[in-house]
Order: sequence, then C-alpha cells, then structure tokens
Amino acid sequence: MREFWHYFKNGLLGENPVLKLMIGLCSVLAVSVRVDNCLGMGMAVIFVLTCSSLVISLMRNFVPNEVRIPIFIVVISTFTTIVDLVMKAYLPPLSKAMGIFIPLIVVNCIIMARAEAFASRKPPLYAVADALGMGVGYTLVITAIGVVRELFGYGEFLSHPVFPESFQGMMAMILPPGAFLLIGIYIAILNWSLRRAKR
Amino acid sequence: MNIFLPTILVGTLGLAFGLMLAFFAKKFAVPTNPLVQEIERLLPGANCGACGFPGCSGLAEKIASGEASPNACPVGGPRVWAELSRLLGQESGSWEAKRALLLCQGGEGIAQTVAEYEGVADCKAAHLLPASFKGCRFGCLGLGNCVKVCPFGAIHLDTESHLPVIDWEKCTGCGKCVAECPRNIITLVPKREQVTVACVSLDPGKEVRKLCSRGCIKCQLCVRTCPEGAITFENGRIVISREKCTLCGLCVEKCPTHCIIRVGEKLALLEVKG
Amino acid sequence: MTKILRTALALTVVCGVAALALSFVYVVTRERIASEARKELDEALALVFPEGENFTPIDLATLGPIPESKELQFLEAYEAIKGGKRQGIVVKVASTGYGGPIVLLIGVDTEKGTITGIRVLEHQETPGLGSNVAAEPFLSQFLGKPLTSPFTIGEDVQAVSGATISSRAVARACGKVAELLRGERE
Amino acid sequence: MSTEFLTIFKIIVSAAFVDNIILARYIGLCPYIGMSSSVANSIGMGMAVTFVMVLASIVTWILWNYVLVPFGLEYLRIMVFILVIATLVQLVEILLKKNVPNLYRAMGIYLPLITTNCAILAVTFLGVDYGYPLFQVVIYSISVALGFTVALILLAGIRERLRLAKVPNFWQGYPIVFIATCLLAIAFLGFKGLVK
Repeated sequence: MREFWHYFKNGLLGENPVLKLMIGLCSVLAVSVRVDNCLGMGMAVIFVLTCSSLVISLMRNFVPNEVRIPIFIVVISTFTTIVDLVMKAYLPPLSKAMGIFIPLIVVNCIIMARAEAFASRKPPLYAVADALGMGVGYTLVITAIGVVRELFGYGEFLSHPVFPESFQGMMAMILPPGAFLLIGIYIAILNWSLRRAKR
Repeated sequence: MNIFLPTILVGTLGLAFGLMLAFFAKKFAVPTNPLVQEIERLLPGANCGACGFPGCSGLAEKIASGEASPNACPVGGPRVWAELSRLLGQESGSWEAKRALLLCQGGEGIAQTVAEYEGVADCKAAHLLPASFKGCRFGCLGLGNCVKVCPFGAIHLDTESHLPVIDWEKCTGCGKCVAECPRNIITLVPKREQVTVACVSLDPGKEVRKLCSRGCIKCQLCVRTCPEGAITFENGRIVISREKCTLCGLCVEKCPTHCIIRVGEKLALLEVKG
Repeated sequence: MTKILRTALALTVVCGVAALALSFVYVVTRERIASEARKELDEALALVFPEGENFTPIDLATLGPIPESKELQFLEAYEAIKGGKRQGIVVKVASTGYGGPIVLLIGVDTEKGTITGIRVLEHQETPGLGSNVAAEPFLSQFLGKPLTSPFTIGEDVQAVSGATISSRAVARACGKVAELLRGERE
Repeated sequence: MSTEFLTIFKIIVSAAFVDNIILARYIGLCPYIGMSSSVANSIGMGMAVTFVMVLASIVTWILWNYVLVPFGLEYLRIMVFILVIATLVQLVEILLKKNVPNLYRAMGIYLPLITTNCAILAVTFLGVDYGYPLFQVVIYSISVALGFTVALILLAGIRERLRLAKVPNFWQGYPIVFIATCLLAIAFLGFKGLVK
C-alpha cells in the first residue's frame, strides 16, 4: 500500500505530466477555456488512462514485441471510444464543447507514454496507482489553467459571472496565444518554487 | 444490430496487419547494436520526442554512442536514469565517464586581441556582437560563462591566459558548460588519456596564422604523420579517431602550431606554454 | 513461421475483443444518443417557432427554386404544424462567416410573412467578437421582421461591433430564406 | 476549371495558415516542443510528418468510404484509424530502414514519433468530416503538413537564437519557448478572415 501511494504521488508534482514531462499538451490548451470542460476532460483522461493501464499491465506478458504498439493503441482507442459514446449519450453539451479532442485522447501522449514506460512493466496495482496519479496531476493543471482563462476571458467562474457587467472579457485569454502564455507562466512558477524549495 | 460483424471485420483487419508486421519485421530485420536495444528496452518507448532526439530508438543510439547523457529522457525521469546508469555501468567497456574539455588554447598573448571589450562580462553578450574583440571568430572569449554555470566549481579562469581551466577531479561531465558556451568550444570527451585537436577554427590556414599562434592551420601534416591512419581531414576540421589512435604522440610532436594536445587521465589542464 | 502466426493472432484477438466490447457499448448507447440529438433539435425548433406544436421534415425542393449562392447552403426544412394546420416553415442553412460556416435555424410564419425566430446552432467565429452574433441582443433584431425587408447590415439591422462579416453572414441567411419563402406566402 | 483551382487554393491557404494545426488548433504540440530544438531536426520531422500524413489520410479515406460507412460502423472510426496509422508507421519504418537507408537516416528516424502525434489522427478525422473527395483530401493533408512544418521551423529558428540570449533564470527552457509560441500564435491570428 505504501508503494501505491508512492507511485500515485509521483504523478502529482514530481513528474507532473504536463508541467514537468511536457506531454499531453494539446488537450490541455484546447479544452481549458472553461472550468467545466476542464473537469470533463480530466475525468475522461483519468478513466481512459486507468483502464488502459490496468488492461495493458494485465496483458504485459503476452504481447509480442512486433505488434506491441498496435495492440496498446487498440486498447487505448477502445476505452476512448467508450468515453466518446457515453459522453454523447449522457452529457451531450460537454461532448459538443470538446469536439474532436475526445477522439484525440487516443493520441494523448500521456496515455501511450505511461502504457509503455510503466504499465507494460509493472504489476496491475502499481500501474493503476501510477495512472491515477498522472491523471489527477493532469486534471489539476488543466483546471488551474481553465480557472484563469475563464475568469479573465469571460469574467465568469463555472459560467457564473464574477465581475460587474462593465467587464469586457479579454479576448486573448480565450484565443490560442493566451493559452500558450499561461502555460509558460505556470512552468516558470513551478521552476521558481522548486528552486526555492531546494534552497 | 449485429455485433458480430464489426468483431469479425476488425478482427480480420487485425489479422492482416499483424501478419504484415510480423512478416516484414522478420524479413527486413536489420541487425542493430545489442546495447542500443538494451537501452531502448529501458527507455519509456513513448516516442514523444521530448528529449529532442527522434524517438526512443534515436535517443538510445545517442546514449550508446555517448553523445547523450542517460538522464536525457524527461519522461522516464530519475528512475530510468538510475536503471540506465546501472546498465551502462556494468558494461564498462562501452561506457565511460565523460569530462568537459575546452578546445581552444588561444589565451592572452597567443591569440590576437583586436579590440578592447568593455561590455557586459558575459560570453553570450559578446558573441552577439557582429565582430569579435578577439581576432578569431571561433576561439574562447574568456569571459567565464562556463565558470558561472558549473554547479561543481570545477572551472576557473586562469589568471595569465584568461582561459577557463577544467578540473577533471571535480568535473562530473554534466554538460552544463557545453550547453552554455555560445561558441560551442567545450565538448564532452571520455575520461581517459587521449590526443585531441584543441582548435575548432574553420578559417583557412593563412587567416589562422595571423590570428593565433596555437590555431590549426590545416597543414594536414598530422594526417600524413599518423602511422595508424587515425587522423583525417573532414569538413574543414582535423578529426582524430579515438578508436584507432594508439597515443603514440607523433602528431603532437609534429604539429607546427602545437594545437594537438595530449590530455591526461587526471586533468584537462591545457599546458599553455609561451 | 509459428512465431509470425502467434504475433498476428495476438493482434487479431485484441482487435476482435475490442470491437466486440465497442459494439456492445454502441448498442447500449445508440438509442440514447439518437434521442438526445432529436431532443436537441426539437428544443431548437420550438425556440425559433414557439407556436408550433410539432415539426415534420419536408423536402427543400417543394419550397420552390432554391436561390443560388456561393456563400450559403440550404440544409434542411421543417413544417411547423399547429392544430393539424401548417403555420410556418423552419429552414436550416449554413452561411459562411469569418471562421467558417455558421449553421442557423430560421423560423418563418408563412401566414403573417414574418420571421418568428432565429438561432445559431454551430459556428466557429472568434470568441468574444464574432461569437456575439449567436447572442440575444443581435438576433432579436430579426424577430417579427416581414419577409419583404432588405435585411441589410447598416440599414435595418445593426451589426455586432467588430464583427461585420459574421453579422453580414447572418443577415444574408435571413435575406435568402426570405427570398425563398416569399413565394410560399399564402 | 478556375473554380476548382480556387477551391484547392482555398484549402491550401486555410489549412496551412489560417487554421494552422499547431498555432490555431493546438494539435500536435508534443513534437512541436520536442523537435524544435534545431532547424535540421525540424526539417526532418516535417518531412516525415508530411509523408505519413498524406499516406494515412489516403488509406483512412478509402477505409472510411468503402468499408466503415457501407457497413454502418462509423463508431469504430477511432480504433480503425489509429490502428491503420500505427501499423503504417511501423511498416514504413521497417521498409525504409532496410531498403533506403539514406532516406531512413534523413527522415525515418522521426517516424516512431508519429504514432502518437495527434496531428496525423486529427487530419484523418477532419478530412473525413469535411467530406472532401480523395484528391482534395490529399491536398488538404499536404497543406496541413506544410503548416506544421512552417510552425516547427519558425520556432526552431527562434530557439536557436534564444540559446544566445540572456533569459531570466527560471524562465529558461520550456517557459520561454511557450512565450515565443504565444507571440507566433498572435502573428498567425493575422491570417484570420483571409479566406471567406
């Protein structure tokens, strides 16, 4: 159980997939316009990541090397399609807002990276711990970006107005440049705080 | 709705692709260095490209050849680093500790100084200027960025020559100075006795002769001298093959400008003689 | 040879199982997805033609010759029925805006010859500027306008500031729909 | 004839610049950040992406229109497409390695990066979504790849200059790269509205 926590915590900060490893960026930037989208995307990624890590870890001894990547990607795509279908059925507005980025979870490098780097080498319990940690770490970052973008871009939080009527949204925050700017600032802050902590 | 049709269809697709892949992988197999494969097995294999090399196999090759450090994979993190070091440490024949080496002897009194530099004492700033205050466009500026960046205090500026001196006892081969140097004259080399050309100038011999008394003038005397054929002239620079070199020292003696140097196992102090 | 077969078989089995699982999920969710889509359309239809009790899809060709336009496509048409009688027509059109097609639902009362409602279903306009054409203040300008209006930006319709092209796309859609349905008026 | 030419021109400009896959759609960022450390790397990556993108969109277009749609299996799209791409990439890599080692050295080594490159999958999806005929799909995928390569080379050029610049301590590395990307994205916003 101790090791379970160890692997779980690893993904939160030390090896945070977005800020430290620089993977899975596409969906982080594209979806983080509103907080509810971020949470939805986070949940979807956690689900796909955990399920595929578990399955891949269970199969790890039976997979021939030549078809390793096709097999992993088929497993991942199955869970992604399930998420896609379920979201369309039960959460249609959310599914519409995320558009093509739900299918693109398949190629979210986080999932393939963790499948290859971790799940295909470790027993299922640890694979799940690692997947959960990575997934939660991803969700934390994407939500942190989403809060700022929604607040300044629309002047709202979870679609509730925060600022007085006269507030005009900052367009740049909603458009791509704002996303790039914010993630740059976040990484710089993380670097800075890590360096301070070391001292 | 028939749910078996898709199963059969996709299954067939899988069968076809699987057959193709397995067949071609066997038929067109290219023998690769077993060490590279070993390293690649340890790497995450996500092929994300975050390391700056083309995929995990690309990085594996570079690690095996010593051009990349085993901690270059940001995805694998410290764990992969530890595993790789263990692997490489065991196979000591193909893996050696690296040390930083300055490939320039153009210190004070040896290389020409054509102008007084009074700007910020920073190599990068000085390098950005269109003209160099040192005559040579390739040589060390001696402003000490590498000294500042070294986390181990292994580099200091020599008081006479104003060139950085790297203490191989303290150097860990982390490569920070290599990345810092705007002129790319610091490189990582295996930690052992070796003979190397301490000049990276691409200028023609005549130019070099004017600018520096320890620069490579491309006379290629060493190429002709070497009994092992270990020295070649490639793309405007002299290259000494570490594999072929027997450390006989003939080239060091013959070099008219003394720009081929012998580096000891313990230290990379360039003996700057008058 | 056996190795090749084993490798291929591994991929086959994984693919087969994956497809089986997926088609199962698909069968379970299919009804729900269809009904969600239907519900969404019904809600939108009810919004652009509040008086209609139910809506039936009709063939666009029955409405007469479709106005030619490069920047406008007629997609679908619905009859709005109240008390068993046709009250109006709802047309779905795609009009080229700033970032791509703006898909609109436009409701027309064929008896009075006025626009009853207009709604943006999909768009890719710049958030914060062009996206405002999907908002109430702009769209409500069209409510109750007779089909004979010119629907010209600057004359009878005010553009969203900073988004002339997007506004013009919506106005153009209304104009063309009006042109099509003018003949329908009984 | 001229209208056809115009459509194709429109596809090229909008796919390569207006809707630049990286700077306007945020797709394909991992290799964009990873492979932009030098101009040489980015050119190799651009070539490999172009090659695979065109190949993948042709194959998936055929599968989509002649297998998935007739059988009513649209929902298997994600799985089938990604399976095709993964296999294709691996095959091309094996073949190049053995038969054309020179080409392999120039671009093949970038191929493994591409399986998990969302840009490829996105292009195959978008090509099908837009309902282009086969010829236009090819043009579309080439233009997207062109846009990808342009963005990659632009950033690589900036990063080569950045190495010489004095960047505040904790901004070094990725943060400053993202700030540069932000400015690039602003520049590309200027293309918006170019194609009507």
